[in-house]
Amino acid sequence: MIFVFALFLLTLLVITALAIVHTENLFVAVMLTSIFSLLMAANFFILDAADVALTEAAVGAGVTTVIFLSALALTGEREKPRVGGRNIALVTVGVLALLIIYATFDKPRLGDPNAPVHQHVAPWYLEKTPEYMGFPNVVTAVLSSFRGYDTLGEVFVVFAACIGVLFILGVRPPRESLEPRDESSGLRHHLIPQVVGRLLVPFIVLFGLYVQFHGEYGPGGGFQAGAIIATGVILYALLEGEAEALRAVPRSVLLGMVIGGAMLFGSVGVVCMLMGGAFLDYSVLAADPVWGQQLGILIIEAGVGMAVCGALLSIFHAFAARESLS
Amino acid sequence: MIDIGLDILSWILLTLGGACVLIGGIGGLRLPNFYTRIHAASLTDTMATLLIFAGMMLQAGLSLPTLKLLAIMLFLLLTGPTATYALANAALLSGLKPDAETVTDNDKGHAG
Amino acid sequence: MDLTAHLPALQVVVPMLSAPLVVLLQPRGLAWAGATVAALASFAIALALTIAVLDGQPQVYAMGGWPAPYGIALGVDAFSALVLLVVTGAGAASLLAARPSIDQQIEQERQPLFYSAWLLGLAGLVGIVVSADAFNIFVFMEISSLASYILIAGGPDRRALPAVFKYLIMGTIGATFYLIGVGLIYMMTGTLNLADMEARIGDVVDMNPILVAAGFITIGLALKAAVFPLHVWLPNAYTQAPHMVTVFLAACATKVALYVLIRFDYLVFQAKLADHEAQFALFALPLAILGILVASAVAMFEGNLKRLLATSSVAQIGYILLGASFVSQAGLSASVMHIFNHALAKGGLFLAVACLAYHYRDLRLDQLGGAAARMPWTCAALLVCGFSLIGIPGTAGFISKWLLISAALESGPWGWGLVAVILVSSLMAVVYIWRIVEALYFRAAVEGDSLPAEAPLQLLLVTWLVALLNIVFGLFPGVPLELANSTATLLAGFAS
Amino acid sequence: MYILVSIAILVTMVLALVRALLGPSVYDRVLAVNVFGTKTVLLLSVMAFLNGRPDFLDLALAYALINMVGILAVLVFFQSRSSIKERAESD
Amino acid sequence: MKLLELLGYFNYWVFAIILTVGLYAVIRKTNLIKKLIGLSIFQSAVFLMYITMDKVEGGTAPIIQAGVENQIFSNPLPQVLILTAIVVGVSTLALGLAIVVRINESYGTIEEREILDAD
Repeated sequence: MIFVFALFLLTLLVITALAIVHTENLFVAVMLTSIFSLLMAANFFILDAADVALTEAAVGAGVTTVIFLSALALTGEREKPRVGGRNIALVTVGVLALLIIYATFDKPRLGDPNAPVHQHVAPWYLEKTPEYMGFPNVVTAVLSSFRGYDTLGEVFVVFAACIGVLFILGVRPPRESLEPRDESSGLRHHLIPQVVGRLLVPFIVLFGLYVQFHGEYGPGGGFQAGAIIATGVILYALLEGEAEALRAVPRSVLLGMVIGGAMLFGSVGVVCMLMGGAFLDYSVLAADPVWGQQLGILIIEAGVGMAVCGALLSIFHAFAARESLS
Repeated sequence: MIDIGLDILSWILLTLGGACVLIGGIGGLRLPNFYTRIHAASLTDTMATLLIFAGMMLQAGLSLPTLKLLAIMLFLLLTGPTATYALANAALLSGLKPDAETVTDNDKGHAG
Repeated sequence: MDLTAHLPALQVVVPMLSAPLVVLLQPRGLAWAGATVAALASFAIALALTIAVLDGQPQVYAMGGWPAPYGIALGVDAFSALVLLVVTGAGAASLLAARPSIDQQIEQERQPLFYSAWLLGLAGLVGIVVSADAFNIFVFMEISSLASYILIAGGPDRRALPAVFKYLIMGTIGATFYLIGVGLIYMMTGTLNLADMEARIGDVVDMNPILVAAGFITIGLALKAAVFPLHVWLPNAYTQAPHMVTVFLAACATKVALYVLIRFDYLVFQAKLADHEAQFALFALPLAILGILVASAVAMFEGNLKRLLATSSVAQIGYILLGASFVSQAGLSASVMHIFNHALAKGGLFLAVACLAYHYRDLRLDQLGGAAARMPWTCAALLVCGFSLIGIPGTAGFISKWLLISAALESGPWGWGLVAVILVSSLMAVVYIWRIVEALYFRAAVEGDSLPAEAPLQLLLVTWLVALLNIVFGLFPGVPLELANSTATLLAGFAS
Repeated sequence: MYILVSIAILVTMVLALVRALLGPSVYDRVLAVNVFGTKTVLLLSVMAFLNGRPDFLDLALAYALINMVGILAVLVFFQSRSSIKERAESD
Repeated sequence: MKLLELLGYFNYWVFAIILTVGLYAVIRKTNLIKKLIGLSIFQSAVFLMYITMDKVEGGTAPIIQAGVENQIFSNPLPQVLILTAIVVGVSTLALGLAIVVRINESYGTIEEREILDAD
């Protein structure tokens, strides 16, 4: 039955994607993108990827929409139609589609338990995680220990995006004549959203912390937590205005969080090396290797959370600051 | 005996909730303009949510999931109407008239 | 703790972890110093690794202490050692020389972010080279790509922005294609480790997904490597980037993508896929020839010095691909040699361009008149590197051209035709280098003053260092040649 | 039972999607997105029960908390638009 | 049975369609923000492909439940990879939007053609 739902949701996904490409109003496209992300998350959930669905939820519902809207506010939302050149694009894309559909016919069927992916590396993870890590979430175990080096790389991708946005938007806008807007007041004049939103902010942050520290037992972990907490602070900024949010969490603190988070992760690896293990081999951190793994994972997840939260907020503020200048 | 009673009750709640969702959805599509459609949306946001979550809580019994369900329900009941209120407010301020028959992206408001 | 055992990990970790610290170095010049020290350290590590490899000890490292297919493995063999030398050498040399030029082009308060991005780019490229895990390569590819977008966006002209946007779009498409290919292979083999993939792919050879995966990976990496006709992002991006960034990226960025391409094709596909050699040759050979001829022809008519050299890079990538497409030991070793030698020649040329840019802001050939009189040392260095690019005996470029020609002759009945292509394109190179020389030496100065006014010593010294290396490796190509030959044995051994 | 409810929710999602595609005003679309969001929360909760893993309600909780942020961002977007427009008119 | 087998590939077809729709937008649309939206659709398609292959019939999410024996779990590895890939996607998007904002400031437009005409 649930597969039928999946078919249904996938069809909706295709329709939404077509509509996004079709519409000429960029604002509408962004709204549809958030529907696209919701559908994607529901599909991930049906396909047993709870952690991925949570990530998509944390990123797609809040952060992506907000950043898109900030960019739209700076650039304008009408797309100009274009004539000609359609055929080349259609042909390229059509060939690609046929190629992929050609590839599907030898693929293992959805859910086939004999597929190579379920035979080779994955069973080892499922079998060894309780033994080596002592906690039930295999995704967290793979993410932070077995393939921890990938996650380190991921943190540095986020770090690169953060310094990139700061660097690129760090230029003074060309027209200096425009004075900063009087004070971006956020939604201070809307009483009801104000009250409800204020109520919500602490809960979002609390839930973020829960996701951070519960990641070894349920879906969640540093990245999702960082994104959720960042969303909470963004909500605060929307309600109280940009300036107020920066007073609560200044830019330097955000940058410090990004650098600190990345360095925390990296230095755990270096400490492992100094204590005689390989890079990121947390087993050496404590006398009992299982405890060592758990300690290491706790610290690096905290680093990931800090870095992601700081980076997303820095990016948000960099866009918002532009907005109040132009 | 109580179990069966609870089951039946939760089924009734779930069915009613499903019906509310559906009615709200149809209303959202069929009603003539934005301000009337908000009514349909708020039906699914509040009544349906309440009924479905109540039904599920009865199924789950006293446990951590029930607590989570309660939390989700509370947050939905808080945020749903707030969002529709904020939206109606924005629409009104931007000059979308409640009596207007149909307004498109291109005619009015900020979209133009 | 035995430091030498950790070298493959340190190679990546040193520049990567220095990047966040560099952001903190706000006072004037400190960020540059920090970044340079980190880059030099990683060059030293690369040297140590090369020595170990030359001793016949390929390095393998298990990240996190987990055994190979389950954890992520790093590996350094002859091929990676050579590319590591190129990447870290380019990074260290360009950073050493960078300060005066960057001070001109980037505002003081943005410099720490800029140097941090530079280190990230270096770490990303190095991470790709040492990694032995298909997905890990993707992650580090993205680090290096994001960093290079940032670096190019630092360009002084507004035209840098559309150029970098185009690069971002095409680079992301390339990386995503690669990801699709890796996903398809993973679907059929259940593993991400390259060596393990190679061992297991035999069971599923010639199934549709593997064939399509080979296509996706090849095209994705070709996009990243700017193989003709997927090179459209390259000339603009390199022209508009800050001058020192162009030095760094032109010397190594596309070559790392080619490195992955060659590795994947030879180690994973050719070993097991029936007819893959023929398919690869059929795909790569025409593109390589077209790329060499078309890009050289375009370069002959280019009016902007930087753009001319950037376009010539596309042709040089064609040479590297040409060697690889022979699927022979000689072809491979020519190809690998050319990775090394082209990095030397192009790096030196762009360094000289950075010197010239000191007095000739907008590097149009028709405005460079009299430059030889004003900047004699710079122009001499440019000349030396230009000779190396053409392939004049006594310079590094000659070695790889020679190897390439002899490999072409070996490659079969078409050999003479290929030799003709190489010779024609070398003549074209003579033409475009001659246009530069003419502009520098034989054209009268546009404006009045022609007093000697050299570029800052820091920049000039590094430029000459690289120019001399072009000659040194032209006369004594021992070490790179040995690495190239053992690479060829390694890769061709799998291919046969 | 859960299946019936899920079907009702899915149908409503389709209807909301149709509304989002048809418009006609931007507010209709935003409203539809909001309805779509709350319906996704409902669907995810019901699915968690249907799958027999009620511990995955975290996901629905995350959406319930975060969904409003997007809508409020839209509101701020409109507000800043109109203030820019006003300033442009007063200049 | 035949139909069910074909439906087993449905996810991959949807992946193919969404991928091509996204790529079409990237190639054909001239508005830079629309290109980025297309790019994010394009990347999402790949996420769908990876997540599709992690599913096992009768399986459940790979979080081991205490006291439940003989459970079948879906594959955790693609999920880990996609977690990383989602982060990479968001990072690229943010950087791209920052560049678009700067382009708009220096050219006054985000239409590719007008930018080409301006130089």
